[in-house]
This record gives sequence, C-alpha cells and structure tokens, in this order.
Amino acid sequence: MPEPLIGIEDYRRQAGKWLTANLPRRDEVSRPDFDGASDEELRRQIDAERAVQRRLYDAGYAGITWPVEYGGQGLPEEYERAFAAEARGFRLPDFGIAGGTTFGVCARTMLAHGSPAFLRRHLPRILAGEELFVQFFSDPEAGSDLAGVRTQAVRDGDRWLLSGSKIWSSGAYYADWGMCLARTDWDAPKHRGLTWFAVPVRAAGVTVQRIRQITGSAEFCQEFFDDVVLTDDDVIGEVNDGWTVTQTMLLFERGGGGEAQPRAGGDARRLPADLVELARSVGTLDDAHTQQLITRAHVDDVVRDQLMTRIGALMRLDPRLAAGVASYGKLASATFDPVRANLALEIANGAASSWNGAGTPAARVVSDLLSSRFMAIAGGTSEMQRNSIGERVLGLPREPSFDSGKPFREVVRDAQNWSGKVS
Amino acid sequence: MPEPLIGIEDYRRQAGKWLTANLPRRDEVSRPDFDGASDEELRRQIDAERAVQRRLYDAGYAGITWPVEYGGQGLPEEYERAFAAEARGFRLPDFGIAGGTTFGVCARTMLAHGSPAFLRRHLPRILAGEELFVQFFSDPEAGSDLAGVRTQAVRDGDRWLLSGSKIWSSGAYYADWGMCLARTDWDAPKHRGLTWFAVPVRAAGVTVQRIRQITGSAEFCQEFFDDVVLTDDDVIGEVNDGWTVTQTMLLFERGGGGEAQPRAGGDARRLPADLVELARSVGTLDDAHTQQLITRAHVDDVVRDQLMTRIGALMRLDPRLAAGVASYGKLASATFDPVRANLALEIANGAASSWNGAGTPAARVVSDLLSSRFMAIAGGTSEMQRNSIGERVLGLPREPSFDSGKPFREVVRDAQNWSGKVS
Amino acid sequence: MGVRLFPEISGEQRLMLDSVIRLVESNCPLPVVRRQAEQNRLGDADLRREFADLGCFGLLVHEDHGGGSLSGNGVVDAALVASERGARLQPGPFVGTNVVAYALSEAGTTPGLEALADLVAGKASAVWAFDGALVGDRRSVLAVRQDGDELVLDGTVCGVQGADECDWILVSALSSDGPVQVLVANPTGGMTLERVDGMDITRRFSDIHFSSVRVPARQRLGGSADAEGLLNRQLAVACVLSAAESVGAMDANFQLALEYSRVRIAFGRPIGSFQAVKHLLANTSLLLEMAKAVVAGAAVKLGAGAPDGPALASIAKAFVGERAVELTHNCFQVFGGIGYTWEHDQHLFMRRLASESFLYGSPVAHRRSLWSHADVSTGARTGERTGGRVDA
Amino acid sequence: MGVRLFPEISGEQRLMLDSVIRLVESNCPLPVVRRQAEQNRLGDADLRREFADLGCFGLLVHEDHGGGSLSGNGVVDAALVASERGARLQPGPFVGTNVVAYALSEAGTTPGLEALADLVAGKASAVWAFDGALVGDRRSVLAVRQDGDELVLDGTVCGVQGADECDWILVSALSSDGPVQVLVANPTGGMTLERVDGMDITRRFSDIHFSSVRVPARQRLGGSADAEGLLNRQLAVACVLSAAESVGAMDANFQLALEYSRVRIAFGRPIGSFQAVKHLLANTSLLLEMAKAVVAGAAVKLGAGAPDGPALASIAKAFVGERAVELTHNCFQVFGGIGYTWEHDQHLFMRRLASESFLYGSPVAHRRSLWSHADVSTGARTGERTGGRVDA
Repeated sequence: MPEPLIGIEDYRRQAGKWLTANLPRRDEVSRPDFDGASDEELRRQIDAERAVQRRLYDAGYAGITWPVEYGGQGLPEEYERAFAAEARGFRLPDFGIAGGTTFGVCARTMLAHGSPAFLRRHLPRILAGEELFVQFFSDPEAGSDLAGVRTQAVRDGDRWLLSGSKIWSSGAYYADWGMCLARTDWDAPKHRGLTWFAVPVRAAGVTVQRIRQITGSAEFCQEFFDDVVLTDDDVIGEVNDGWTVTQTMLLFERGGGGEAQPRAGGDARRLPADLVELARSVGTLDDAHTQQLITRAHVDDVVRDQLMTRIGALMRLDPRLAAGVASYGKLASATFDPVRANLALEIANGAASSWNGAGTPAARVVSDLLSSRFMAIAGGTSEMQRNSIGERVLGLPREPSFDSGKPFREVVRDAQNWSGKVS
Repeated sequence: MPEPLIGIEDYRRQAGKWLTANLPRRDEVSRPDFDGASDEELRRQIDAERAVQRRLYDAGYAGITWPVEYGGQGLPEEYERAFAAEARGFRLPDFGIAGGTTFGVCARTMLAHGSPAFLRRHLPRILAGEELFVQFFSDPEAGSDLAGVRTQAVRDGDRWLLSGSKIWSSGAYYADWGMCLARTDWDAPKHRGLTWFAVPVRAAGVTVQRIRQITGSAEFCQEFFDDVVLTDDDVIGEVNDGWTVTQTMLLFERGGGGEAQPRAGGDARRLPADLVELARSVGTLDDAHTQQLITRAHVDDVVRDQLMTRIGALMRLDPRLAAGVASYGKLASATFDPVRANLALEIANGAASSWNGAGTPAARVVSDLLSSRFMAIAGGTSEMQRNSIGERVLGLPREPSFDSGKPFREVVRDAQNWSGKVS
Repeated sequence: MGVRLFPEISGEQRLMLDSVIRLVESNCPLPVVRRQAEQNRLGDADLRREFADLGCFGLLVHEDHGGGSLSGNGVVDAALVASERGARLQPGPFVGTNVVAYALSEAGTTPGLEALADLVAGKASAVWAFDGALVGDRRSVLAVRQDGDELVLDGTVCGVQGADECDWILVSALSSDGPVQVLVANPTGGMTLERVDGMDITRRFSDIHFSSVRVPARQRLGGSADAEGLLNRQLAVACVLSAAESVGAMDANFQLALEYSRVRIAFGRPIGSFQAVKHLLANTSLLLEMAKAVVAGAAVKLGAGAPDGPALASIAKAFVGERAVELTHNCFQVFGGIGYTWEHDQHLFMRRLASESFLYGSPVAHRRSLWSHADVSTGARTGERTGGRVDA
Repeated sequence: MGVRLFPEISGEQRLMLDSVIRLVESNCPLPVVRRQAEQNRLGDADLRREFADLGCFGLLVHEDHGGGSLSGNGVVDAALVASERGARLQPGPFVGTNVVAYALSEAGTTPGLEALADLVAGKASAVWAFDGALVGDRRSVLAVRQDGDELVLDGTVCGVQGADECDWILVSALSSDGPVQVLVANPTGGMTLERVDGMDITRRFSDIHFSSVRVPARQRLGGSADAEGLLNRQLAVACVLSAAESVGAMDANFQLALEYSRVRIAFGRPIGSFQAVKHLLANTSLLLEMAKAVVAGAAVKLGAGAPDGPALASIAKAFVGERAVELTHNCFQVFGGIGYTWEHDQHLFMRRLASESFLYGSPVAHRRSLWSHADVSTGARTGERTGGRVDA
C-alpha cells in the first residue's frame, strides 16, 4: 500500500469540516422507521438514505480502508477510526439492519472470497448506496444446522436455476440483493456441495414475504425461489466450496453482533432502573420480596457485564479459542435473558396480565418476556453454544455425527428413517 | 394349587395367636444397628435375627405364597396379606437392607429363572434364615450402563473361575451369598454374553470391603474376586442369557423400592415439621423470606405426594407403560431432593456451616445436603430416567447406540478410541 | 385427544368431555380464537348457551338451584371441563361464571337465585371482582359502607377477565366487619368498565371503576355466619379452575412441542433423538404430570369438602403458576425460530400461561396464604382455614 | 494448573502464585488436608510463616506498616492467593488474618500495630468476630459498653473459622453510637472458645463466648471518624477473599469432574460425549467463568478504592454463594456413585462450597444490603455506602 498522501491530523480536520458542511447532527434527525412504514413511505426513506450514502461516496468517505480498484480509498485503519470519531455526532446513513449486513458482513465476506470481476461489479455500487445486500442463509428446514440447506441451484447450460426458500433474512423487504447459500451437488457430503450466489431481490421468480413476529413487529422475511435465473457471474467464491465462505461470514457475523449489550451502568450501586420503575408503578417498592427480585436481577446484570470483560481478555489471550469463548457470551444472554424476564414478570405481580395505558412499565415486561428467548434461539441455539463450549473450550469428546461422511442425498433419506441403530 | 385346608379367618386368628405367643411387640425391641456395630456385635445381632426367622419358618409363616417344594406354604396371596396385617404390631426379623434384597429381589428373581435343583437347594435355607443374599450387580467400570460389566466367569473344565470386582452391594459385609452378574462371552454382543451366578461371600478368593460414604455411614461394599471357583450348580437362569434374568430383577427392584416416600402427611395445611423446627432453631420463623422458603418446600412436598398417586393410577391403567411411568417418580425425587436440601441450607442461614451440639436441626441439613443426589444417581441416574421417559413414555426417537451390535470386546476397544465419527 | 387431568374418569364424565371438546372444536378452535382476538370481537353468546346445555355452568350449583354435578364432586367435573377449554385457549368468563354460580348457590339468598338460574341456563354470564388484598395485589382496592338499606361501593378492581361481556358482577370487598359480597348487574349507575390491554390476547380484560355505586343491602350474599369461609372457598374454587385451565394449556403446548421434536430434522436426525431436546422434554413432561397431579388432587379434596381443600388449592395454584411459565419457555426452545412468528401458536400459549399465573393470586401470594393459615407453633394441623388479608 | 481468576496477570504475580502453589502442594496437598481433618489436627504454624515469607499476609497492609502489594492493588493480589488456596481446600484463618491485618493497618492505632507486625511476619494469626446483625445472622449477638477507660464485651459470636488457632481476635460490635472494633488477645479472661461441629471438615469452627470481657478502651480501633466506612470496607474485603477461595474450590471441583467425564466410559462412549453430560458441563463452566469474572471485577474496584467497590463485593459474594452450591451439585452428578464415597474428594468440595456460601453473609443478606445502600427513589447512584444493620 503506498503511503497515504495526507497526514492523519489533516485528514481528521478535513473530515470534520466536510461532515459539518454536509451532514445534519445526530440529534436533529430521527432514525428511519422501516418496519412500520407504508410501501411508499419506505421507498422515500430508503432513497433519502441512499442519497446521503452517495454523498459520502462522492466525497471519498465510503470504504475508507477498501481497495481503490473496488471503489474504496485504500487508507489504513487509523483513517477509518479517525473519520468514525469525527462522525460520532453526525447523522450517518441508516439503512437499518440491512445496512449492518451489507457493510459489516456481506461486503467483507465478498472481499475475502469474491472474484475481482465480481468485486468490481458490486463493491462500488454498495459503497455508493445503490446495492443493499442481506443474507439468504437459513432454509426453513435447516436452522441451527447451517449446512443442511436444501435450497438448490441447478446447472442449466451456462446458467443456474435457483429454487427453494430462505428464512430469517432481516430487512430483505427493502434490500436489493440477497447473498444466498444453495446446494449445488446433492451427491457430495453435506458441507461440500454448497455454493454462494448473489441474487437480485427483485429478479423474476423471487417472492419476498415479511414475517410478523410475536411482538408484532416484522423485520424478518421469508423468500421463495421459483427457478430464478442466475449466471456464473453471480457466484461468490468457488462452486461447491460454499462452506469455506460460510466460515468467513460467521466470523464477521459473530464479531459484528450477537454479544450481550451491557445492561448495568458503571456504578454497581445503581439498581436496574426498569425494574425499580416497574415496582414503583405497582406500589411494591417497600416489599421485601420485590426488593430481593430486583437485587437478584441486578446481581445477574452486573455479573454479565463482568463476564463480557473477562471474555474480551480471554479472546485477546488465545485467539484460537475465540469462537468457543464467544459462546459464553451468547449462552449467558440465552440463559439470563429469560431469567430476567421472569423476574420482571414476578415483580409486575399481575400488572403484566393486564394494564391500563400504553406507556405502563408492564407493557415492556410482556414484550421482554415474549422476546426473552431470542438469544437462546437466533444465530445458533443454546444447544449449539453448549456443544461449542464443551468441545472447543473444554475439550470434551465429540458427539457422533450422522451427516458429514455420506452424500447429502442419503443424509436426508436416512434422517426420515431414523432408528438409532449404529453398530 | 389345591384348595387350602384352612379358611382365611381361622388362618388370621391362628396367626395372631402365634404371633402374640412367639414375638415381642414392635415397640419393645429396637431395630438392629448393623452399620455401627463391631464384628462380634454384628454376628450376635444377625444370629438373633436368624433365630427369629427360623421360628417363623418352623411355624409355617415364612414363604407363605412360595411353592411347597421349595420350603414355602403354597397359599394364595390373601393369606400373606392376612398374616402381614396381623403381624403389623410385632417385631419381625430385621436383616436390614440385605433382608429386603434377599426376600424382595433375589429370591423372587430366582423363582422366575432358577432351575428346580437350584431352588430346592437355596430357597428353604433362605426361608429358614440361613442364607442372606445380596446383589453383586454393578461393576466399578459400569454403573448406569448395567450390561457393561467386565467381571468375568471363565470356563475351566467343569467349573467356572470368577474374577473382577463388584460395587454398591448393600449389606454384603454381613450377607452369606451374592447374586453376581458376570461376562461369560466376550465375543457376543454386550447384552448376550452375560450369566448370573450365586457366589458364597466367604468363598476363597472373595474379598469384601466396606465403602465409607460421605455421610460417614458404610452400608455399601465393594467385592474383589480372584479366581473364585464356581460350578454349574451356581448358575441362575441360562448361561449367556443373563440379560433376561436382569430384566426380571429390575422389575422387582423398582417395584420394591426406589419410589419416593411421601413426605407430607395427609393434611395439606401441615407445613414440613423439619423445616419449621430448623427455622425456629435459628430464630427466623418470623422472617418473611424464610416463610417463603418453607412454603416453597411444602408445595413441592405435597405435589410430589400427589404425583405418586397419579403414577399409581397411570400404571394400573396401562401396565405396558409402567416402567416408563415409574421413571417419573424417580426423576421427581432426583430433581426435588436437591432442591429441598438447598432450601433447608438457605433456611439454616449459616447454622449449617457450624453448629453447637449433635441434636441441632442444622446437623440434619448437612447430611440431607450430602445425600440429596442419591436418587439422581443410584439405581439409574437421572439421565437414564430422562431417556426412559423420552423414549418409552413420550415416544421420542432413540439415541444412537454404539454398544449393542458388535462383540463386547470391540465395544470396549472402540470406546477408548472414541472419535465421534460415524458415517 | 384430551388433557387427561385425571387418568381414570367415568363413562359419564368421558361423554360430557367429548361433547365439550366437540363443541369447542367445531365452533371455536384455535384459528377462530386467533381471529376473534385479532378482530377484537366479543365471545359468542350462542356458544355459551350450548355449553350451558351440556351442564357446564351448573356443576358447582346445588340441585335445588337447578345445577348438578356428574360425579358427586362438582369441582372435579368443572376442573375437567376447564382443562379441556384451557387446552384450546377458550376465551370468555368460564371461571368467573362458575365461581359466581358457586357463590350464589352456596349463599342461597333470594335475589341471587334469579341470576343464578340465568347463569346455569347460559342466558347470562358473570365475573368476580374482588379487593386485591385478598391475593396480595395492591392495585385493586374496594371500599364498602352501609348507608341506610343500601351498600355504597367505591374503588377500582383491575384486570377482570371477560367483564365486558358479562351480565353480572359479584363484588367482594373486605370491611372491618369481615367480607361483604354483593351481586351487581352490568351495567349499573356509577360503575364503569374500561377495556385495558392484556398479555393474553385470546382474552379481554377490563378495569372496573366504582364511584359511589349504590346497591340494595338485601343483595348482599349470605348471612355473616360463614362469610369468610365462603369467600375462601370461592377463591379456592377459582384457583383450582384457573389452574386446571392452565394445565390444559400446558398439555396442549407440550404436545405441540413434542410432535415438532419428532418431525423436525437437524444434523441428519430428528431433533427429539438428541439428548439435549429429549431430556428437556422429559423434564418438562415431569412438570406437566406434577401439575396435573396436584390440580386433580386439589379438585378432589376441595369438592369433597375436606378441611385442607383450600390449602391444597393454594398449593396447586402456586405450583402451576410457576411451572406453567417454565413449561412454555421449554416448549419455545424446542420450536426455535418458528416460535417467534406471529402465525405460530407458541406465543398464544406463552401469553395465556404467563397471564393466568397471576389471576386469582400469584405463587408468592399463595405461599404467604399457606403460611398464614398454618399453625407453625407445632407444625401440625390448624382449625378451619379462616379469611384474612395477605399483604403483598 | 492455576485457577486463572484473572486471565492476564503480571510476571511478578505469576511468580508469587507459583511459589504459593508449590508451597501448598509440597506441604499441604489435599491428602494432607484430609488427614489433618480426620485426625482433627490444628494447622501448621511453620507453614504459616512460610506463607508470610512470600508476603501473603502483608498484601493489604500499608508499606509503612511493613506490608505491600505486588500490583498496587492489594485486594487483587490477595484474591489471587485466596483462589489458589481455595482450589486446594487449605485450612487455617487466611481470610481472617488478612482482614484483621487490613483493618489494623487502615486504622493505624498504636497497640494494633504491634500485633500487625506479627501478623505480617506470620508469627501470629487472627480472626474476625463480628455481631451477626452486620450480615443478618441472628445467632451472633454482641453487646459492648464503656466502663471508665475499659470496654466491656458480652455475648456470643457463632462459627468463627480458625479461631482455635489464632492469637488475636478482632471483635466488632454495633453500638448505638456506631461500630466499636477492638483487638482482643487469645486467650483473654472471660472469653471462651468452644469448638463446634461444622459442615466443612477441612476447617475448624468455634463459637466465641464473651462474659464481661474487659479491654482497655485505647485498644479500640481507629477514631470514630470513618468507623462505619472502615467496617464496611473490611466486610467487603472479607467477602471478596471468601468468594475468591470459593471460586478456587469451584474451579478445582469442576476440573475433577471434567477430567472424569473424559475417561469414564458408558454405553461404548466416554460420558463426556453425551449431550446430557456435555451440556451440563458447559452450563457449569459458564457459571464458573461468571463467578471468576465478578470476583475479579470486585477485587479490582475494591482495591482501587472505587465508591462502588463494596457494592460489587456484595454482588460477588451473593452470586458466588448461590452458584457455588449449584456447581458442586452439577459436578456430583457427573461423578455418579463414586462421589458418594468418603475416599473421593467430591464431598470435601461440596462441604467447603456450601459452608463458605454463608460465611460473611448469605446471598439473601447481601442482596438486602445492596437494596439498603441503593437510592431507589431515582435508581441512580447514591453517596458513600454507609454502615447499617441488615435485618434477617
């Protein structure tokens, strides 16, 4: 990489000046609401965000560390950090969950595995705000079993025909492309017959349905593919080597999110404000049992914060263990989110069964309860985290595997006739 | 079976008369203490119990329903019930845990599988109090995996040489015989190369060691066999068909014990006396938190009682499900015994960390805590009960099995080299 | 498939339950419940009359008053019906109507008897609105005073399930002279029903506000002889029926998860073949069996008039209240992502079970009640359970 | 293998810990602890002096008083040592001596300083006997009154660990004017030590009876300026060190169970390959990591004098107290039958962990303390933590 032409301090100053001149302050503009918007409103909002992203791109503040040949600036990471620090108070483009997926997961995975031609085609458009990518990853039939996808791409002359279905794609209803994992060889073992494709969301044969969640919101989607035509240009990475690409993607996915946000503030004497408020609203702040429930939640909250600190240290110490150690954070959330939701339920003492008025603390108790198992289920269930900790961190002997050594076609057939007989 | 010569009411009267004339009342004689006794004291106690058993036998009140040719009386079950009712207030022979094993488990299993010659030789002596049988069942290397025994009996001309070790034999240190499960064919699959033998506890080559338990008592033993000589006469059931015999034995074992004793009395308003006493002794009967702990234990106690009632009804309704349903009782004890022990620990609030004087309620808290996992471990761990409920009651698909289809010799070898690879 | 709250039931009970199940499944199966909830529609009065024709609202009513049980133990019969209704997440004031019918029949006072006949016949329905102090809920407070030959009611009772479709409200206040129970027609001047939001969307809840509501004193229930006893038995009946509804919902939720674990494939095996899932389901199944056992036991004793019936009812309510939440969490874990979708029924069960846990008193409140009614000086049985406030 | 209470430690800390571990393993490994317990023998005074030579009793003592930490944070250093001792179930008043040394050094009063020098040098050891009201234990009650230039002590403190081998007892009573702390030599007229039974057989416990024990008033610790603050910091230090000992024992107990699950074969597989065992161990390992995390965090903040250090110490004690019992149960389940034998170490760990949970305040007591020191009117930070009784 050639020496950058501009010093870091000059860069920082210029960026600050540009930001002040071109972007509003963060608190002046509210975040877009993609979930509740009408179709028209949604398009208007997205277009507005695209315009801001375009402005960033034109000014050279998009893809600061990305290669120049793919539309980036080719600068060292400290320039990106400097820009981020300057930009903290400004309202940057907000594409909701699809934004994080596009820039944090998909593009980074593409950079690692995409062909130069693919990258030249897509990355500049991503940086310019013209292409939002989401993941078409889980099949309805394969959740935690990530490699068990049955959505398939079949060779048809020099093109591919994609059929099947994907689910849990966050924000697909307003994205442009999906990064899609499909089976391209049914006779290879499960992990070896998979390929990643870039699929235009609005291509013929693609149907996107939003999934209404139990809390009422609907950020996730399910897609149906009915012989969607793709070409070799759409392949990301090597054909039938999709599992290698997947590993990279998971790394970015886990690094990018999935960890518990610290709940408790810095001062261990500060009790959880939400629960204190809840108890006050039902008139039981003076009840010793309620006090035990609140302090119990507080103890857990603080310990979870401390755990995240420890996990960070452990990861720094031994990067080989990082994936296993990260599972502690996930499992802690998976375990204690429901515990905390149940404590709140008990504190509410009936106020969560019915309440008068939308702003009542009890209303939040209910949505917290309903979504409390999210971390136990999404992005690898607790069962997967326990396997990961057991095998990767604790070094316990592996589980027997029934799906890795034979053609996937047989795996599917044998699973239907499961008898438990092995030897 | 010929019509009995005496009517049931006459029988009852005669039994009552005989009991009054020959046995002391229950409250006049204390129970023997085999555990704490010196060797000499132990022998004296056992001999005394044998003498009483002999008196019963001679009077025709031992083996009331057992076949006449094996020393029994051949009477219908109602005669046994009548005698038991009359005998309720009297001090019957008490051989401790080995008594239950001899009469309730071993003899009944023998009756189902022993050859006539074997039964003629042993059963009259059992009834006369001359032979106490215990189980030599679990190997140190095989606990819950009942069929995984490695103790072996090897053919040597017309005799067998027994070598290996057994563990968890209750009361073996004062018994006469052990009913011993041994491997007799290493090349047959695990469940098909096993045979039951009657082994004299004081035979050459048998060493019995008492096992001191964590609570300090020592009713269990471990035995070591060093080429103990047995003959075909000692075989119970068919050679290499020991697993069939085992099934019968387990049925008697589970029917005879293993179920939770109801703790709560009949009146649901009566709180657990032990916990109330404990709280009183630490001065916290007026503490609302302590009251919640006690009532929490009370709720669990009562619900467990109700569960036992339900289990009984379910078993009557569908005997095919009996073994699976029985696992609920075991799992309930396994689950709630530790919960209750922990509640008591919390009520003690430090009084169980140290206490002044042997009679203090806190001392019991400690022994209850230490032994609280007994039901979760002994006679099939909780993991086994959960498998049983999952597969037999709920009809869930089986676990993969790695030890049932190949020679046991290979099972042992493959387990050492476990890789988790199957297909 | 029925809930099997009792493993063994009589042919007559089986017949009635089959009719109840048929009635529900042809008129108000889960998709209809869901639609009704999403469209915010009131319950179906015709369906209520059909339940009444099967005898569902007379099970706790003396034969002299037009009621009658099947088995001689009306609480058992009503609990059986409640469990099957609960399994299908039925809306409507079933528990309320039965408890009020029970109270009116036990009290046997004349004005109540006219309303009672309508309840038994399904021509009217009722709910019970009581001072929260009875179950340690500080949000509901009622004051009652006598003014000449009238009783005057003031205060609010929160979250009364099914109140917006009822014709009668049995109001129970706690005065310094003991409980005062009075039957109030809906609507009545000074009484306002306010629809409120609820966690359990299969049902509708209202706050009932009383602003100097005047009722003729002769509408007061029963004499004062056993006023506290009646109030406590009422609460016990409500607890058993509420717990029975929960147990039904627990059973249905569990069966759904069980079935899913058999057919869902992952890693080349049905997920139910993994110990992680199998053992979770086994543990959950134990909780379910225990819940059924204790509700059945409580129904038997309470219906038979055993002195410890109310204590057993509290025990059942406390146990089921906590374990229902645990069970629905466990089932959720088996479903994984699909359970997060609005279209899946998992959230309806979670909403119902978590909500029901706090109706008629939380587990904590019932444990407090157990303590306050026990004689801890000896740890032995006490005299009759007597009324009393439970402080939250 | 060390406990790794902190993932990253300095070379100096590593050096000291290695020395501590070597000292323990060559002089007092678990078989020796067991023999000492079975023979009811007192601790080894020579060994104590060797610990002192490594600096183990001066970590919480100002350099002016002959002490000094390794890292600048004495609580962190002492917690590191405590965790390694705990992993090997060491007997003796390590926590007591360190807490008393801390209190004497903080107070800085002359008569205490002589004793302090002996403590740091390992020539003497000490325990702390305090009124149970400080941690909600009603069994220990102390009365103190001033009589001329003497203080008069009456009452009993129950279950003081290691008291029978100590030379000094720091007695803390709660008077209406605030806490009174005074150093008493052992033996002293009117003070009786009574050996009592304990759950944790690796240690020895005594009740200490005070019958008009007279002590010169000048032996009272510190001024009255920050008497409550000192008392609370003392308790916080004791909590962190006690929790650190527990975490060490938790770690050792877990490692034993983990190793067993790798080598024990059942059904043709190592039991650790079954999900039932693997997931139990994974969950247990999570608890262990959380316990280490919070004890480490509390040590850092408390040692750095952060205002919320004592609150974090209470949090650590509350969390570890409950989870230690859970962890040892889980390990027991992995061992199965072998864990029931006296010869197996499982019961020693269970005894230690369950016992330690209640020393220096139960989890409930620490949660009460957290509440009483928080400002719930805003949910926001309060001023300095102040002393106060916690009612059980």
